[in-house]
Amino acid sequence: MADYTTNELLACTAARVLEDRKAVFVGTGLPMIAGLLAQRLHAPNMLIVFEAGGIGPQVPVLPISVGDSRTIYRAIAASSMHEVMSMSQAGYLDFGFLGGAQIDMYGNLNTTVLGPHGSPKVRLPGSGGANDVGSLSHKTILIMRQDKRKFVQKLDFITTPGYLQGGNSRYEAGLPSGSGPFRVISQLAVFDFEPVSKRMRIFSVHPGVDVKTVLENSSFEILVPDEIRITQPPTKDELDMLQKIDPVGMVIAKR
Amino acid sequence: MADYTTNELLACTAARVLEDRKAVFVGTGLPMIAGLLAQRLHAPNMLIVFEAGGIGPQVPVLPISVGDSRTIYRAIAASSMHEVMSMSQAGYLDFGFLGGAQIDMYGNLNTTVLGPHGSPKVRLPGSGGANDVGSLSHKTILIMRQDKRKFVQKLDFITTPGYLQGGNSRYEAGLPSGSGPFRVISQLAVFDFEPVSKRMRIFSVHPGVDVKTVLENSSFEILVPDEIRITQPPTKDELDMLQKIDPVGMVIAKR
Amino acid sequence: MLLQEGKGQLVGWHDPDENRKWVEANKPRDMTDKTMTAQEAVSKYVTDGSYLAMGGFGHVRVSMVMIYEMIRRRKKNLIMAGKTAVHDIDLLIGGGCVDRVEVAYAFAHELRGLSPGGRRAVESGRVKVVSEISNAGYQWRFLAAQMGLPFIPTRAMLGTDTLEKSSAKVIRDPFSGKPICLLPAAYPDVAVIHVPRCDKFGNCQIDGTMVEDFELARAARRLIISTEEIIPNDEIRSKPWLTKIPYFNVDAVVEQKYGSHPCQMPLEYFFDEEHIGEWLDLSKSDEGNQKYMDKYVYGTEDFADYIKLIGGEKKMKELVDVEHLRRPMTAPWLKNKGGE
Amino acid sequence: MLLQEGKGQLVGWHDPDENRKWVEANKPRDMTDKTMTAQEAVSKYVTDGSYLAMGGFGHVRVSMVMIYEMIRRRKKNLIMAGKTAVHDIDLLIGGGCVDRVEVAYAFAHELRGLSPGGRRAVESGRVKVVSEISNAGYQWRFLAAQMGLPFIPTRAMLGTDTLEKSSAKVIRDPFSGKPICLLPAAYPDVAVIHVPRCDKFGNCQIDGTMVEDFELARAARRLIISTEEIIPNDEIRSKPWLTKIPYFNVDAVVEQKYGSHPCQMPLEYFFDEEHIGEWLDLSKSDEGNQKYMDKYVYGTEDFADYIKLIGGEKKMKELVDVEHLRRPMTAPWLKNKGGE
Repeated sequence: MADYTTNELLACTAARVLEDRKAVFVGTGLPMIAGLLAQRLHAPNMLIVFEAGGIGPQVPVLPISVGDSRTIYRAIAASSMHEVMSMSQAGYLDFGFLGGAQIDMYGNLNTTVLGPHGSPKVRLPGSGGANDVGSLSHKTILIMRQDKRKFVQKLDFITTPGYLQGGNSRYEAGLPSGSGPFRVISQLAVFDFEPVSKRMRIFSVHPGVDVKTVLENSSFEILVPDEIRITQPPTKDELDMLQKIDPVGMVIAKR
Repeated sequence: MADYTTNELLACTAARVLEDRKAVFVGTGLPMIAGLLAQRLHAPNMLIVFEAGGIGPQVPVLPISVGDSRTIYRAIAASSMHEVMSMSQAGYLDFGFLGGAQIDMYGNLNTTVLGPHGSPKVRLPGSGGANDVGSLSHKTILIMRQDKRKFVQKLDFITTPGYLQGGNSRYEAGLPSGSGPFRVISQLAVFDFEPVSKRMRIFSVHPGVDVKTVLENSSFEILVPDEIRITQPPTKDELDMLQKIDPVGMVIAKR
Repeated sequence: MLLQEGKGQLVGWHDPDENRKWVEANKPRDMTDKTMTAQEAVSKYVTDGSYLAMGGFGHVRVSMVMIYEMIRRRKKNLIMAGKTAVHDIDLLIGGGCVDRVEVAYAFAHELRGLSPGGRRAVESGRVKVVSEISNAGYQWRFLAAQMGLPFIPTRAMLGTDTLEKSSAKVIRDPFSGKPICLLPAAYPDVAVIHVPRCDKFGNCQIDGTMVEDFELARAARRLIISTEEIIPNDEIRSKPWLTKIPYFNVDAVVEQKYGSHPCQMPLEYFFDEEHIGEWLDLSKSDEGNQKYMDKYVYGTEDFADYIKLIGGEKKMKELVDVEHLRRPMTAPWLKNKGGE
Repeated sequence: MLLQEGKGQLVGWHDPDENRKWVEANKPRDMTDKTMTAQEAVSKYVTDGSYLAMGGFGHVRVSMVMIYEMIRRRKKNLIMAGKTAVHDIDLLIGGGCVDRVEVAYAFAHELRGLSPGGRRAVESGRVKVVSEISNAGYQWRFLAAQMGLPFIPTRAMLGTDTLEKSSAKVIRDPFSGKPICLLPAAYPDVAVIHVPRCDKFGNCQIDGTMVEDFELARAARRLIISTEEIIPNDEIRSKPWLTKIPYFNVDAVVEQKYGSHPCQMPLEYFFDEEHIGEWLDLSKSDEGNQKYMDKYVYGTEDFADYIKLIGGEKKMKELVDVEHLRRPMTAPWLKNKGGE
């Protein structure tokens, strides 16, 4: 067994997708941790933005909520949802994080309901800011636990747009040009999207995982590239920093 | 001759149209003075709002500009044009003041250009906030010097809507229901608008002015009611207060 | 030009002309003392069947004093704006006050997990989700109302079931030729916003983020402000650029120190995670729910009484210390976290 | 559904997707020191032919330091946003920098009377008015741009020649069935906003009214901030809710004390009515205009030099006193007022 937990792997893998001198819209939990990790390692000049209005804070401890006062601690601005959502719609936000109960091969997400909308089997929280992040960020990073019930042929409800029906359908629906899911990160692999069909494709498999396992844990067909990369495992520096970022173990287990 | 100037008469007459416990959108000059006069005499709880964002100030001296810091002196809010114009569009502003180079029988105003728009004889300032005040206030008060060149059959340019082509045309154009010019105040008379045709009609003539003079000083036909009221002349209290409001004589001559 | 129409219920929309008339007739232009008790504010401005929106965000700067009072006064059939409605809607559902919701975000507690009570109510059909929307979409509905417009455009929501179950419409934008989503204005019948300080007329200052309260305050027909503290009007007038909500949007001012407990009041006191944990635990069953209500809501006369019950000044002092980083946070739900 | 289309020139509009790409490629996300001289800011960000918008309102909080510098650097063929453009546009026209204007309000000086220079330029055809709009309409064009939208609706302007000569369109609102005006977004190529204080990265605090600068700062492609004072970043971070413009909207920071003279800097110094009066007088003729430019613009090396020329610290101290009501205002134009 590798010497790291799944949450640690997800956090480190997500952090590495983020780039310095870019802006990222984060939620609480793993996205927040990935953002902080990136900022403290390879992306010191990355701007972190929260949907309730916190912009560029120097968070002293991990926030519980995206509206929590920790998100404006020594921030450069404590603004409003109107301001940050407008920024996003206007193209200022490069990366956004998403997750969900179900995902399909085009990266569409369901966080609204399992079963029929009018008589739900399981009622989930709804879009929240997810549809906005998925619609308006330049690139979204989707963090998903992967299994056949979550990687589905057809969502019970399209809460948040990925590439919709694939091809050019996202743009044709009126969503911003060039935007959409960039990476999907599961406990098994990292995925990207084939440029023309916009179908999900393996980008790299995690250390110790084989392609077959990745494919078996999905109800839709995942594309396989000619060459299979292996995800870099978390480094000791990354793991140490994660402990500093989440010392009480809100998301990352205490070592 | 009456013992008051035209500006004093206009200011007092305009002030009396204003009601207590209502909100008024004012520009600098006569509107500001009329607003302050009303507030200090019969309308102590009237709210004064400026287009640059000043709301409810206790002005220490007469502002020169509607964006001047005197308009936020001990104000209840120093906001923005977006905020006050939104208030107006949403129906919070009862009265607004307007003036212009030309007016027609439906209370439409021109402050943009004399002569053709592409090759103007006289270029005027344009709408400024006038179109907004004229479109969005519940009731507008128009202060105009009256003569045949200003009271015209056809405006060179409709900058600000009055009742447009009369009748129901203002509402049909999409402008707010029930809004529009309430009174026109000239140096000769006060006018209102006949409810169905929306044509300008004498409301009262000023002391010492006869109806014939009022009608002669207009290029369009003004309606005459059966009974002619006489405008109440300024009182000593009003004239004294005007001196206090404008002690340096920006608008009101020093006595 | 009309490309699509959402099938969700159109909640809280009014023709702009109709709303202008309402504002003209009903909103105060003169500054009068609006201070009253929570009970008075509820009986005056919260009617059964009202469309209600709460200020703040999730568990942050929420007017819990008014939430408890609405439950205590057994308000019924409220339609709730599920705009990051979390603890507020959870309790209102638990108290039997809300039976319909327009959902942007509800039935969950962010990091703390899903809401047992809210989910049970929706899954059993006791509470109906009448329409869906996104967070940005909801606050822009309030912006449209603030601006007195019938709608505001957005480029979000397009192509999704969120739009299909919303009350938005899609047209072809006459400038770009591309499809664009039009969000209908939302005018809540009543909104409740908790602020750190205001004067007795309702002029409010708010430090920290505004979330969507700037727009909501101006969109709501009736606005109840609860405040940690009432300050003199002179303080408002000395720095008028700090006024975030002016008096003429406000109908009632309720002074209540710690009025957001167990939620966070930014820069003042932290979440009471133990209390929130107790609720999350109890609300797993109808019996537990009843127990919570009996103890903390019906069992207390008012919010001051409730604050005594949860530990009084001593407890609040601890939460003040956590907020100011003088003491670490503790949370029962932390035990279940951190692993996979 | 399209009921009417304004015939005015569509100034500064971009397809939202095109502008997103521009923002993605060109706006800074990282905090870097952006301080530079006025001369550097002009040469870096003001290109001949640019669409320019100035912050402030009329003669209030206008970046005169940048106006003088643009004239000194003989910028040409600018299209100006005539959004309560008063002293700024008057001088830019006088300096031969502006040849086209979209007019909400221009060519006049509020209470002080009409602008001799601006009017002469338009009436002679030297400067063209390419479109008309209202004040609210102009700032909402900036709101649309801030929001990354192609348009924003308004209920103003309908039925008038202002709309007919604007770039707005009228559609039938699919919610109310009534006609509504759609204002196209406006993205100035460059905007210049004067503020009381900011840090070297461009995080700005502004006391007093925002006028339309909140939206304009976020709408502009390039934003030059001139500031009375540069403050440490720590001061920004200690009260982040006071930040009115964040650094990532800002491209250049120019520190210039008294940088708004002869205009008013609210809460700091008053209008220099004598200087404004001198300009109004001289600008009655082309010769007078040239005399003003030679003396105050071309005859001074930079703004510090200009401030010396207009009376230096002594003069500014007087204007500070007038602003703080310690001294009455005086104005040459007052002589002609007050009668009929």
